[in-house]
Amino acid sequence: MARVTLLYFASLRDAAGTGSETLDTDAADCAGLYEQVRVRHGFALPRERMRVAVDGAFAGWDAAPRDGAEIAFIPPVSGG
Amino acid sequence: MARVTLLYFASLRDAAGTGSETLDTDAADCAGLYEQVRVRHGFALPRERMRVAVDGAFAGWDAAPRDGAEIAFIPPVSGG
Amino acid sequence: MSGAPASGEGDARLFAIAPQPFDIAPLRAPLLHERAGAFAAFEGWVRDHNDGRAVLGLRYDAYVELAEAEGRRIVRAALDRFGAIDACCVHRVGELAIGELAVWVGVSAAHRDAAFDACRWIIDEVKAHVPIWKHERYADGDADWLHPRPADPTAPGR
Amino acid sequence: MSGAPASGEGDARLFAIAPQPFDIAPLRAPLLHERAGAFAAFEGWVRDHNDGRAVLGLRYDAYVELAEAEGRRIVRAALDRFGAIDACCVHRVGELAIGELAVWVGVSAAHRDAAFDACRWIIDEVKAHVPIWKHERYADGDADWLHPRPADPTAPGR
Repeated sequence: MARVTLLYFASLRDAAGTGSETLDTDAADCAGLYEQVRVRHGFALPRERMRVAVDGAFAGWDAAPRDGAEIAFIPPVSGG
Repeated sequence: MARVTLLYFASLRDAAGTGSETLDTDAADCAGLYEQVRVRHGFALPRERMRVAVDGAFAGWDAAPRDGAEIAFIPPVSGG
Repeated sequence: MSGAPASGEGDARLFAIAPQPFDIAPLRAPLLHERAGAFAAFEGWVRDHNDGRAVLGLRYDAYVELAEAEGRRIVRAALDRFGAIDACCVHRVGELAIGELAVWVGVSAAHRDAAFDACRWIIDEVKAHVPIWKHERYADGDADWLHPRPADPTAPGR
Repeated sequence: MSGAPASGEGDARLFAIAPQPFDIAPLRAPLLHERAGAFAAFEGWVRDHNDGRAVLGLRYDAYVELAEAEGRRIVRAALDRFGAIDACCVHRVGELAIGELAVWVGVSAAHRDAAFDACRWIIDEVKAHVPIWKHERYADGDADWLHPRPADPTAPGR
């Protein structure tokens, strides 16, 4: 188990009702972790349209959630 | 004969020593008129690199110098 | 009144997220180097419509830490790629009204090719990669986050 | 302090020759229409070098009447050609020091493609066709009018 802090933005923040949460996860990688929270919060966006960032830098979906990590799921961006 | 006012800019103004002059010409067209003043003032630019404007609008070299016309010989431009 | 990045902080001045309206003049002035002959700028403003719908206003959300890191990477890459002299980009977040400035990009270069190309590349890259999200409120009462698909021809801001 | 064209004079506000330094802000402000989402601008500044020679300063001469007619034709054509919303171009004449603003172009459009493309097209056309001439004074004591050949790869301002 790893205790991680998750950051939510835009439609994910609305769906989760919060901009961040701390949880214990047994997911082997960030892909599995996203599936867990996607089901729990009812996120509409499939993982294929998302990116993931760990501790403020883009990361691969195969990265393992480390204890104390800050993990952000990045929906398709729309700045500009 | 037509009495025309000629306008000189940039290197032509320097070579002619004036920005404008009025003269009587028997040139059949603006091309012939440019040759006359080019020889007289020693303009370095051949007609092929110039454009001509009559009364504030670009014109063809075959335009005849009308009495009272304002004719400008336009060297290659370098604004911007 | 200014969310502008201060000069002389290295890469920090290349890109910033501004939570409040910002002035363009202090962003443009440091880009006027004596060897620069050309300057190109882009401004994105909040339009009164998007994709055929009347827009009342919008809100931008950002992952500020990552957005600033990504933005600085993009601006630095543009300077290298196009041989531009200097550049700066600032993007607003928070609530914006119609006509408000959402994003500003300025690029100075010796010649205009590099200035235009780098400016265009920066705004394209920022729109494609920097973690900022737009939430639009429409005149019909609807409101939504925009999460465009990469190849969507109706994607906002094209 | 301003050679800016006033708004509401039809084509006259599209292009102007400015015999004195001019402010950009009053040129940019009228272009901020509510349906415009994008704004692109170009500025040409006096560089401290050209084609490898150190430049001390320069002077622009213009055939003002024809330059303004040609400039307005170009800006109007750009609006039509690229579907831009509004645009303005002002070009300085007279003596300019290093770092002074020589030319400004601003274009507003619904989307950034039209804004960038029209802005680039306007400055290219102005440089190619508007009867304005640059006289450069060099650090080596020489000075000359620039009368570039059309296909000259060392032509100024590329």
